[in-house]
Amino acid sequence: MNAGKPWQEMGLTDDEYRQIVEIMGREPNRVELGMFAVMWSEHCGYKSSRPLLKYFPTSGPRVLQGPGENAGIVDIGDGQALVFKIESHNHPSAIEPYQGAATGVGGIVRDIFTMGARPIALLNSLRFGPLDDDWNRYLFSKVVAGIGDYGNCLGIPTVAGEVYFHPSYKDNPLVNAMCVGLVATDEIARAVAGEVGRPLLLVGARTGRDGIHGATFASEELSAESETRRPAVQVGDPFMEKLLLEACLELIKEDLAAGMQDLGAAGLTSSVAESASRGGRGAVIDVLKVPRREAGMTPYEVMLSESQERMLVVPREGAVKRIQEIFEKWGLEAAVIGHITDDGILRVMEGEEIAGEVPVKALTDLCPVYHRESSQPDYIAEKKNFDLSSIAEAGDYNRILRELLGIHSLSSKEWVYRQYDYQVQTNTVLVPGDADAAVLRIKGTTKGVAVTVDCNSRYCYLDPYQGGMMAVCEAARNLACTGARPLAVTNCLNFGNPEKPGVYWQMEQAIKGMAEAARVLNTPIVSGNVSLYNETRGGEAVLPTPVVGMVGLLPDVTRRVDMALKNEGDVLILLGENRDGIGGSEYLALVHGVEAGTLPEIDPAQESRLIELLLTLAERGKLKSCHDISEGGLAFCLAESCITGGIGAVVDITGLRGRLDGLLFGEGPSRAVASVSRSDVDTVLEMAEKGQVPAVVIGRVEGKRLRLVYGGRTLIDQDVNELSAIWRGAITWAMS
Amino acid sequence: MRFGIVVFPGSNCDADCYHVIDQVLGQPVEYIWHQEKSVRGFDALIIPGGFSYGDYLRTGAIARFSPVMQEVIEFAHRGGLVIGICNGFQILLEAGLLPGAMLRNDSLQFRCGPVNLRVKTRDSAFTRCFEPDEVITLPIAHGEGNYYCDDETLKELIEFDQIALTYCDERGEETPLSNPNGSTANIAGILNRGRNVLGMMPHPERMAEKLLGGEDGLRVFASMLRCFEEGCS
Amino acid sequence: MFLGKVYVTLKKSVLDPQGDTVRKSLHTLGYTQVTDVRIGKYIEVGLDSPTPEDARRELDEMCARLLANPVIEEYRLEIVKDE
Amino acid sequence: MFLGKVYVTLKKSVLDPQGDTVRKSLHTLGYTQVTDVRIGKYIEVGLDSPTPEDARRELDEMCARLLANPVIEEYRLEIVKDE
Ligand SMILES: Nc1ncnc2c1ncn2[C@@H]1O[C@H](COP(=O)(O)OP(=O)(O)O)[C@@H](O)[C@H]1O
Ligand SMILES: [Mg+2]
Repeated sequence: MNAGKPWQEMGLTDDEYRQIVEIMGREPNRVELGMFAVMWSEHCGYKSSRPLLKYFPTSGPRVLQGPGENAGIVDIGDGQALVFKIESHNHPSAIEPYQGAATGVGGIVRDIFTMGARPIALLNSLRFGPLDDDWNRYLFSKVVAGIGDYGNCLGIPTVAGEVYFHPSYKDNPLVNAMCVGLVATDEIARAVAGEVGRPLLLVGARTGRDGIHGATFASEELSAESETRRPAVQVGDPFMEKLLLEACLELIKEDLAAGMQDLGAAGLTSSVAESASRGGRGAVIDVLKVPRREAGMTPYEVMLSESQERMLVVPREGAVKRIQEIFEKWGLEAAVIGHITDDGILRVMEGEEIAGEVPVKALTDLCPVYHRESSQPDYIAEKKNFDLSSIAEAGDYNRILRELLGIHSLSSKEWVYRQYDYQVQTNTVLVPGDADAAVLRIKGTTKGVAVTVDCNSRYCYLDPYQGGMMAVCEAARNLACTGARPLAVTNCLNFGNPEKPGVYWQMEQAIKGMAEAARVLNTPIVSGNVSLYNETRGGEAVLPTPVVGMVGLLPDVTRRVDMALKNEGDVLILLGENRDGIGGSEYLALVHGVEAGTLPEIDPAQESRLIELLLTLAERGKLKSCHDISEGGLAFCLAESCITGGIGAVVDITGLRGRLDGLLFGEGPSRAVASVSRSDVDTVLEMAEKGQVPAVVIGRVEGKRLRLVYGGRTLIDQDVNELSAIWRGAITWAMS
Repeated sequence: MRFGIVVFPGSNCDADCYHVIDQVLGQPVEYIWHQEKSVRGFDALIIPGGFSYGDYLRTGAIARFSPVMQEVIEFAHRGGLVIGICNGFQILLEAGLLPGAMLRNDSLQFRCGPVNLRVKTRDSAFTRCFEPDEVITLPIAHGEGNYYCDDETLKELIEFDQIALTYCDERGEETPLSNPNGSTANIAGILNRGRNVLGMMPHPERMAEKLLGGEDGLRVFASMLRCFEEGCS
Repeated sequence: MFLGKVYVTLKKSVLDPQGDTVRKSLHTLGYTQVTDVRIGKYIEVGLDSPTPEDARRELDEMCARLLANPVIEEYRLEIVKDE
Repeated sequence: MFLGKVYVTLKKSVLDPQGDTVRKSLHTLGYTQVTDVRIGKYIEVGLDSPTPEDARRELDEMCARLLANPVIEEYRLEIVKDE
C-alpha cells in the first residue's frame, strides 16, 4: 500500500509527518512515529475539536477541577466532591459489542478512581439502528450485556441512561459511558510527575497485543477495510479492575502516590508522556521490564498496546515498599519499568538499546490543531422550511398515544436496566424508571446526588444550536424534577467526519448552544470527550449527538421527588409556558413520517426559572410527583406518570391554546407536570407566580384510566394497565 | 452480637452488609479477609454478595478454597450462624455447606429488581421475625441464581423443612411467572439440616432502610440478633 | 510439557438453558436439522509434569477438586504431548 | 443422526482473564506444574443430516454464523455418528 509512507497507514498526513521531522530534526523511527501517530490522533489530540471546546464555560464557585484532568470535580460541601466524566467507546463496540462496551465502562471507571474517588454510579447513553434488524438487535443486546457484566462485577451501580434507535446509527452505534465518583476534597489525587529519579510502576494486567492503534482506529470512519485491519480486540477483565480499584484507593488513602495515571487510549505512550509532561520532566522506560502476556512483542507493540486494566504509579519518596505490599495483598503485580528524568525526553529502551527518543512536550502539546471549514449543510434550510400547517391535525389520539408508548426510543427501558445492578452500594434512592434522574444518598450526610444523561439527537440534527441548548436544559430539568440543583456538566460529542464542512458546522453550532445554556443555567462544563468519524458504511454521518451528563445536589435526600402519581384527588399542575412544538417531534415522525420542522424556541432563562421553582417546591415538600415533558409531549408525560403510579388521571386542557395534536404531543421545552395535594394547590400557584413561571391546574389523579378532555370532547380515554402493558412490553417483545 | 463479614477478592456487597449491621442494626461488626486463618470471637458470619474471583469458572468455585473457608466450615459445624447472600450462597454451595448447585438464569441474562418472596419457615435463626408464609419483597441482582438440586435432595429439603424462601407472586403463589431465574421449586433460599446456615439469592441488606424502599431485609438480621439474645444454639 | 484437555459437560439430567436457547435460535436461522444442543466447557491446561501418567492423574485431581462441580457436571480428559 | 462436537477457543492473542484466574488458583492449591490455562466452550450439537459431509458443512456454517465469534474466537469441529 503505502510502503514508502508508513505514517499514512498510521493515520498521519504528509504535512503532519513533515512537522514531526522538523520537531525531531530527523526522520523518526517506527517506534517514534507510532507514538506520534497515537498522540496526534483525533482521539487523543482533539485536533479538530479543540478550537471549539474553548466556547464552553468551565469555571464556577463549585468547580475544583475543570477539563484537563482525567475527570472534572465539583464541590458538594462538607469536605466532599463529585468526580465525573463521560466517554465514548463507539468504534470498538461496532466491531465487538460485548467487549467494546465492557472495556468502555472499564476505561471511564479508571478515570474516576485515578483521581482518588470511589466510583458511586455509572450511566450510559446508547444509540442503535432500529430493532427490526437482526444485527441491530445483536449489537443492542451485547452492548447492554457488556455494560452490565462489567459494572455489576465491579460493584458500581448503573443507575441511569438513555437508549435511542434511529437508522443513522445502523453501522455505527454510539456507546457512551459515564462514571461518578465521590472523594474527600483533601484526598483528591492529581497527576503530578514527582521528582527526578522516581521510579515508574506499572500495575495490573499484563501487556498484550490488544488494541494496538485503537486511538487512531477511533479517529477513522469505519469501513470494510478497517474491519480487517482493526487491532486485536481488547477483552475486559472486570475482576482485575476491581482489584486495581481497591488497591489504588488504598494507595491514595495512605498518600503513597505522587502521581497516578490510567492506561487508556494510546496505552503506555500516553500515560508516561502525560505523567512526565505535567512536571515538565522526561522519562525513561525499558520495554523489557513491562510484564507481557505474549512472547516476542516489539517495543512498538509494547508502547502502543491498549491492554486494559493497567495503571501507572509514580510513588512518593520511600513509598515503593509499602505500595508493593498493598498490591501484593490484592494479588497484583507491580513492575518498575523506568523512572522520571529531567531532560524532557521520553526515552524508550529495549534493554541496553535505545528504541526511541521523543520530546515529551511534542507528544502532549504540539499536536496540530485544525480550524476546519464550516458551512451550514443544505438540508437545514429545507427541513426548517417544512410547512407544519400542511400536516393534518385530526387523528385518532387514542391510537397515537398507544403507538407512541410502543416506540422503542420512548418505551420503558426496563429490559435494559434490569440487567444492571442498580442497587449495589445501597445508596440508590430513586432507581431507574422511578424518575427523570437517578438519586443516590451520600451515607453519613443528609445529602443526595442526582445524575442523568440526555440528548435529543433529532433536535440536534434539525437545529444543532437549539438542540445543544436543549440537551443541557433537559438534563438540568430532569435533575430539578427530582429536587436536585444542577451543578455541572460532562459531555460526549458524537459526530461524523469533521473534515466535512457540514459536520463541522453541526458540531460548532451544537457546542455553542450547549455553552450558552450551560452559562445561563450556571452549570459549568467540567469534563468530556469527543468521538468523531461516526458514519455509516455509506458515508452518512450519524445524527449529531452531543450527549450531556449532569450531576445535581439535594441538600436533604428525603425530599426527593419521583414521577409516579400517588393518591386519588391529588391535583395536576402544568408548570411552564405551553407551546405546541410539533416541529421535530416524535409525533411528527410517527404519524406523518417526517423528521422536519422548526423546533420550538428554547429560552434557557425561562428554563432556569422553572428549575428554581421546582427546587423551591421540592424543598418545601410540596411535590408529590414531578415529571418533565419531553419526547411524546404532555400526553406521553401523563401516561408515564399514571403507569408508574398505577393510577389514573382526568385532565382537561381546554384552557390551553394551540392545535390539538400540538397540545397533546408537542415537545415544547421548559415544562413539567407536578401532582400536589389539594391543600397545597394555592400555595404552589402563588409560588409559581412569584417565580414567574406560568402554572395551570389541568386535572386530578383519579381512577384507573387516563382521560384527556378538551372543550367537552374526550381526546384520550385509556385504561392505564393497557397503556402500561404496551409501554413496558415494547422492547422486551422486540428482543424475544 | 459480633458479626464478621468475610471479604474475598471481588466481593462487593461487603460494605453494604457492614453498613446495615453497624448503622442500622447497631451491632459490632468486622471484616474478615479471606486469608485469615481464624474466625474466633464472632457470633455470626456473613458471606456477602459480589463476584469473588470474577465468578470465573463457576460462581463461588474458587473462593471456597480460600484459607478462611475452612474456618467458616468448622464454625458452621460447631453450630455458628452463617448467612450467605447471593455470591455468598453460591460459595456455600460450592463449599458443601448447603446441598445443590447454581446454574445460569434461564433467561441467560443478569436480573436486577424487586421480587416477592414467601417465607416458608419461621423455624430458623434467620426467619423468626417473620410471620409464617408471609410475603415479603427483596431485591435480587444475579446472573446465576437458578438453583438446581436432584429430586432426592429436593425431597429431603422439603421433608426437613429446609426451604427458607421461595419466589412467589403478590399473593404468595409460587408460579412459574414469579420465578425470575428458573430455580428448582422456585427456591430462593435454603437452610442446612442444622438450621444454622442460610443461603439466599435476594439481598436483605438492600432492603433494610425505609429510604431505600423497605425494611423486610432488616428483619433477617434482626432475626439473627433475636436468636442470639434469646440464646438459641 | 503436556497439554491437558478437559471437557466439562452438564449432566444429562440437568437442564441446559443456554443450550436450549442456542438450539431455538439455530432453528430460527433455518437449521431445523438440529435436534439438540448442549453447551459445556473446554479447558486447556499446560502441564509441566514428568510423565503423561502423572499429568493425567494430577489433572484428574484438579478436575475433581476445582474444574468441575460433581453436583451438576461430568468431565472427561485427554493428555497430549506438547512441544 | 450425527453428533457434532465444536471446540470454541479464544484466539491466542486474546486475553483470557478467566483462564488466568483459574491458573492462579490452581497454583494456590499447590498445582505449580500448571503453566497455562485457557478456557473455551465445548458444544455438542445433535444433527439430523443425511450424510456426515452435510453435517460437517452445515455445522461449520452454524459456527461461523452463531456458535463462535470470529472477532475473538476460533473453532474446530468433529462429526461422529450418533445412535
Ligand atoms: N441505558 C440505560 N441504562 C440505565 N438506565 C436507563 C437506560 N436507558 C434508560 N434508562 C432509565 O430509564 C428511565 C427512562 O429513560 P428515558 O426515557 O430516557 O427518560 P427521560 O426521557 O426522562 O430522560 C430513566 O430512569 C433512565 O435512567
Ligand atoms: Mg426526562
